[in-house]
Amino acid sequence: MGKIKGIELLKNGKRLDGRMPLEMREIEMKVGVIPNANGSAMVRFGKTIAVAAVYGPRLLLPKHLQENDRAVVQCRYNMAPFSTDERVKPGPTRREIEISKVIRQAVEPVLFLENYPKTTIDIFIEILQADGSTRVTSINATSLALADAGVPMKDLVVALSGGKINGTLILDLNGLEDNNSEADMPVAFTANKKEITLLQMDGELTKEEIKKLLKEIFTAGEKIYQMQIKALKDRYSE
Amino acid sequence: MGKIKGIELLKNGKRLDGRMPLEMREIEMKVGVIPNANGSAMVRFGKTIAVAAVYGPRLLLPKHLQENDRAVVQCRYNMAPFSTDERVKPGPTRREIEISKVIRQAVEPVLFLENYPKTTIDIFIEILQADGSTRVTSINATSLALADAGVPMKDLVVALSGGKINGTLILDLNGLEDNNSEADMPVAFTANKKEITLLQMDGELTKEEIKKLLKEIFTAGEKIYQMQIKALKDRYSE
Amino acid sequence: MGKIKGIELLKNGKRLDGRMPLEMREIEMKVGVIPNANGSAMVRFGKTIAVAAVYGPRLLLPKHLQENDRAVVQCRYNMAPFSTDERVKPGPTRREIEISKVIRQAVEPVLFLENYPKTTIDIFIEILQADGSTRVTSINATSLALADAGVPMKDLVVALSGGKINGTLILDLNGLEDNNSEADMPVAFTANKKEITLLQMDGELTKEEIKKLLKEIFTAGEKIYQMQIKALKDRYSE
Amino acid sequence: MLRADYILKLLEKNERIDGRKLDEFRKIEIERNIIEKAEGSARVRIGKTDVIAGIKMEIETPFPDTPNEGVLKTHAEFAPIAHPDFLPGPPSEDATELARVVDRGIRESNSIELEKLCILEGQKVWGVFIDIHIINHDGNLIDASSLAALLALMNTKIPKYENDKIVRGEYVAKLPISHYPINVTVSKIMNKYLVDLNREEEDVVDAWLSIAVREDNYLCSMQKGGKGLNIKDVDEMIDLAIKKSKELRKLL
Amino acid sequence: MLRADYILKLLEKNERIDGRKLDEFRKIEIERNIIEKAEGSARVRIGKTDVIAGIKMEIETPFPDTPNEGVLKTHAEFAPIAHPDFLPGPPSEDATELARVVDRGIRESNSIELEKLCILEGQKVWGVFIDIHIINHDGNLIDASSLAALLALMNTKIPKYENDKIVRGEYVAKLPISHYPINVTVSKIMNKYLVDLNREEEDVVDAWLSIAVREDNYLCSMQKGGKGLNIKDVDEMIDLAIKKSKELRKLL
Amino acid sequence: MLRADYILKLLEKNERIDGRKLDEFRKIEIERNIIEKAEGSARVRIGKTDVIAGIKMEIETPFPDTPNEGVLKTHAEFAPIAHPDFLPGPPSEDATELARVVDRGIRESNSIELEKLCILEGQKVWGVFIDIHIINHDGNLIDASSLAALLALMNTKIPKYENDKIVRGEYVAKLPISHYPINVTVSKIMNKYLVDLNREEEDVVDAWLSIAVREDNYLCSMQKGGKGLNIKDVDEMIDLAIKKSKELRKLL
Repeated sequence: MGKIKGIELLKNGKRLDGRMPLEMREIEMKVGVIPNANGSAMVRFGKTIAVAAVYGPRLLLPKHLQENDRAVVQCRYNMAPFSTDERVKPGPTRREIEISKVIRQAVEPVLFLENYPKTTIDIFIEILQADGSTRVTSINATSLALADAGVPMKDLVVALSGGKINGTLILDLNGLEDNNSEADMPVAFTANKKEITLLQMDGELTKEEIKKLLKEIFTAGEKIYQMQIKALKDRYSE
Repeated sequence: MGKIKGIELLKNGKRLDGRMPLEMREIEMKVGVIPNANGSAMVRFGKTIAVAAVYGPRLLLPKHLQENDRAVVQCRYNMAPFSTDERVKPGPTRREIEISKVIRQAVEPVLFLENYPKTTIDIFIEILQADGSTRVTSINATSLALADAGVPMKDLVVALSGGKINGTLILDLNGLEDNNSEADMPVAFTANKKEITLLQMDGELTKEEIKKLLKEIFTAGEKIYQMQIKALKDRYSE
Repeated sequence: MGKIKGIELLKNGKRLDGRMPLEMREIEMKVGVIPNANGSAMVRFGKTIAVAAVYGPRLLLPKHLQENDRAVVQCRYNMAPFSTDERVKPGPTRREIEISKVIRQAVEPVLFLENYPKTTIDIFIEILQADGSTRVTSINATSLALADAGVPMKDLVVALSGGKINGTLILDLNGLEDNNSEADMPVAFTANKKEITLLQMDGELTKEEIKKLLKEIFTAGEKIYQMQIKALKDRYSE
Repeated sequence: MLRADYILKLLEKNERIDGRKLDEFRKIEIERNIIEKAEGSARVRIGKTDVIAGIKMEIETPFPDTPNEGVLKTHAEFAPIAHPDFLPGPPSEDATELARVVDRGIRESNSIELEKLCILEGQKVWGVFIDIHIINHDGNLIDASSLAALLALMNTKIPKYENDKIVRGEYVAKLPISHYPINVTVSKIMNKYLVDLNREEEDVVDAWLSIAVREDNYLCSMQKGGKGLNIKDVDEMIDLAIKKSKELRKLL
Repeated sequence: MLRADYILKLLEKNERIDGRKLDEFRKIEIERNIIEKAEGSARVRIGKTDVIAGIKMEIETPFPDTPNEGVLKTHAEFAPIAHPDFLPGPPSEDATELARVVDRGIRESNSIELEKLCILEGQKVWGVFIDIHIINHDGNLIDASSLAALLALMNTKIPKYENDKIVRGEYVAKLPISHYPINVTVSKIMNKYLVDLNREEEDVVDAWLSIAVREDNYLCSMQKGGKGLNIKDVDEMIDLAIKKSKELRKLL
Repeated sequence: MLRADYILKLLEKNERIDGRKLDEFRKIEIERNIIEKAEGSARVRIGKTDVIAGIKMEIETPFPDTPNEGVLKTHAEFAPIAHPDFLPGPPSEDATELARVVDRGIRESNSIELEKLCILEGQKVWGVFIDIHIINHDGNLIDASSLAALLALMNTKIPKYENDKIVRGEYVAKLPISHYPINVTVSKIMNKYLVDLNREEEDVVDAWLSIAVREDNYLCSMQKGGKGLNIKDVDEMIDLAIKKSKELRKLL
């Protein structure tokens, strides 16, 4: 929640976990981790682990929730009770409700919703461990799970967080940095078209810093995109 | 909640806010305050401010709630979180549920519900500030909002609270009086036919006192009725 | 909740309420105690009092809950707020949800559910006073209420708890014994076919003890069965 | 003929479906102390209406503005056993109203001497929890529940409180009760005034006024339901309520 | 022609249905201190959008990791009076997002000097509750609510706190405010950038970016909605937000 | 032929759809300490069933009647990722039963030495929260979850507690475990006894008995589901459970 007074997040140009400012944590991606789901994926950024499952397109009930000209996307982002230092009490918090919404909006633009009237595409995300940047980790997992589900997609969605510590711009904030940074900016974008589908920011940034950070996120995002491609290939060559 | 020990609510024949026993507070009424609503009104008695909106008659969903031979009236009385000394936590309390019911019953008798089968007439009331007599203030606002909505009405509904302090009968209790009175009696009645549509009482009153108080409420209610008429005229001559 | 340290539940071969190990408390059964219900019964084991009401078979709504080839049994076990030492807060606890499920399963096997497609048979149980063995008391009341409702039944269901204190096997645990026993084993079975329809156990028992206890429960259950028969006869000869 | 029409037809002749006079209650049966685990309890049957009131005494924090007084809380549950229309779930609007009307009758008549229920000023006081449990609903729940609540309070005992714990089953005193409000609900159907409607009669009621009458004939709470009443109605209904309250009070 | 088509048709000519320029706000009306019972309050009308923010000061336990700081809590209610689609019940997804966006603008700009709101370290601090109440919804709730919240905070007074009790109506100080974030939501429709959409325009919006701009032109929070934006969009939208924030700041 | 008929047909010949023997478990895979943020954790896969148990240690108030003992709380969530029929929302009846069965196996076997988890008598004790998270549901959730819970408890460490705060990531001791209950669910289909049903088999089960067996062969909890069982069934099912528990215990 609150910030630790006087914490130095950058020492001798390195972050507390040894990374350089623009270095990402170790990333792991695995597609098809939930046999029951139409599509699924696990993505890990350092200690942050997200699992996403896609069910659908399937008939949406009760009927009055259906849209006659397109599929509805339903998204739930949920923290496992044991995912954080202090146990998370079950039940959606306001933070989780908001994150569910922005994740949904981050992937909707790449879907052909008009192909599936009266249906729902359900995206369920479980954060098994939270150490910062959970929403971008979730979006990467969701992108893979949608692809795994065989839902036609215009593009994959790549996500990465940026931020600022001790006046220095960084990528892929961990939990400690998330809580104590001068700014935190999660971004998602379509891999090829570079359309930004999620953009949030907290903290203090100048316009120039935002532009610079976006540029770094696009650059580093290319690596994430390649990892998504590889994870999907691994799945189909199993 | 509780009463203040030994408080003197009447000094030299005057109430603590300077009023005579049968004097009402300053009353303000304004019709059409919510552009989106089919009808709306704001009514203020002293510091008590109620806003009522009417939506409908409109189709009631889900279907199983519909009545085939008449409209259903749905009413929600709600206190804004900042309306009282201590912040009101969101979510309906038992008090609010009960008040919603008696307000609904206070206005239903003047409506031609049988004209609108399968529909709902929704009455939403927000107490922006609470300083006693909120339910009667709400009923006056509701009467105006219904008229503003163009819902055919047999009569307007006028409401006023009566009570007793230091053995003296009074009208229009403010919050301090409400909490510390010997009795509190909110009343609503149809302006012309003088049918009592809301009658509640808490405290200690003899039968004679009740009769006397009802008489005073009817008398003073005439002024409230004239103000309702004027507020409606002002609305249409805007 | 917790156990009282070093409590002696058995003294000179007798239990604290004076009973012998295999002795049941005073049992009272009365059928038809709720005029509005299709069937009802009150059963008391010592101070434990359960009232069961059966409504149905009646149309189940909303429709999507219906089964096309059989009736659905819905069961709610509820503790009255004043039924225990500490007031029970309203609303179902996880314990009550589980007990509702096992009671339902304890009586379903004797019903001809396939005769009543699209309907529900509702079983509502109120524990008016809880002094141990509430679920078996409830099942006896439910068996009688179902018979009283005229729902065709293959058999009556008899229920009784067994347990162990100070190494001795006992029947019909009271509240103190329930909380401090070495084991607690509620059982329900069909009176004639001797099919076990509820079997739960908590504590420490060897396989041999379980077998012995089941045998004693079957034997003592015969008395309970005769009381059920008598209670039903009393009802019809009223 | 529909049941409702039949009821109205009879009423024209001042007759009721169960043969009672307009101002006559059904048979009232009372059982006291029926729940040993409760600090007080009573069961009231009015005809086929069957209601249990149980009182639990618990330690509570007082309200900030009355740091020396016990607190009273009333809850009513329309247990689904009691009527085919009652469903499991949180209290309905009607159950909420019932609880509040019962509560106000007790509270506004100053029935319980709450100022004698302080344990530690501003910190710990006795909480008196009245729980109304409807067993069978055949009309007139308000009068039955109010009567059950008062009877339960009258046999309530205060448990021993030792080392910050309630010692259940040991008692130090009776709950101090100083006023005895009786609630009488008078109903209007076809311009006639009736008491103690059964469920079928409630379906055709025009309006009702529920009145708590104290032993000194002070009125302590009123609640109106249904359609409009004129001043003469209120007048006559109060008279009838006062009259019937004297009869009911003999049952205490 | 459908209303939506009409809006888009006009937009092609850089015109809006109410005659405004693309970067023009509707008329903004401000009322301060409208709720006497609240410690601070303001009403903001932007066109027909009508929002009240009320501030209540309550005693709270601080978060364990900031034992010396007051706490800020923001809640938004889409009161059903405000729009035919708003229903009673817990906050919707949109209401939750609104509350969180308003909250972040205030929080991340360090607007309130929370470290001055400690009463007893680790035990008691002032809680600042911002409640957003929508009276009429005709679009652009985020900007209207953020502005109302900031104005309400600016007139908030800290009540006297004596003998472990808040003395309502007596005040000891103004709430210390050190930064003044202005939220501007820039929307994109047909590759044009607009501010202050009304409800009808919101129905055809492609994407929007809500930006809190501080008086020193630092950006303190952003929230994107709708479909995708490219980098150039973000760039231009930020520029427009900064420009409009200067205008709006004059209203403080 | 319908899948269910096929399963039954095979069973007549004592065969199962996946080729297993009636008393044979699917392949069991175990991972320990998979959640670094949890004080203990384990993942158990039985065939395609995939379950994670996580343990959080928190400070709690003890129950009044056991002021010196830690408290154990078990919660199970049927995460909607795990099966098309699982929906977001509060725990279903089945999830509630699962949590309670897992809890009873641990609790009634006195597995955790709760009396060693007291920090300050009557005020502060360690709370051990077992959270069962279902990742993929292909039958036999009870055995998989119970095993995961026990394995997670076995690697649980007690954090440092200093200045009224838990210091996460620093540990002072292992959670004291003294008994090792293994839960085995034996199912009856067509008068045959099977273990470890997959989801398709569960659809045709007649009855099942879930039995927690301790290392000393004491039975510590039982839960029956489905239709009736006779005494002989219970006898044989207990025998089979004891036998299989010895096999499973080797995995610890």
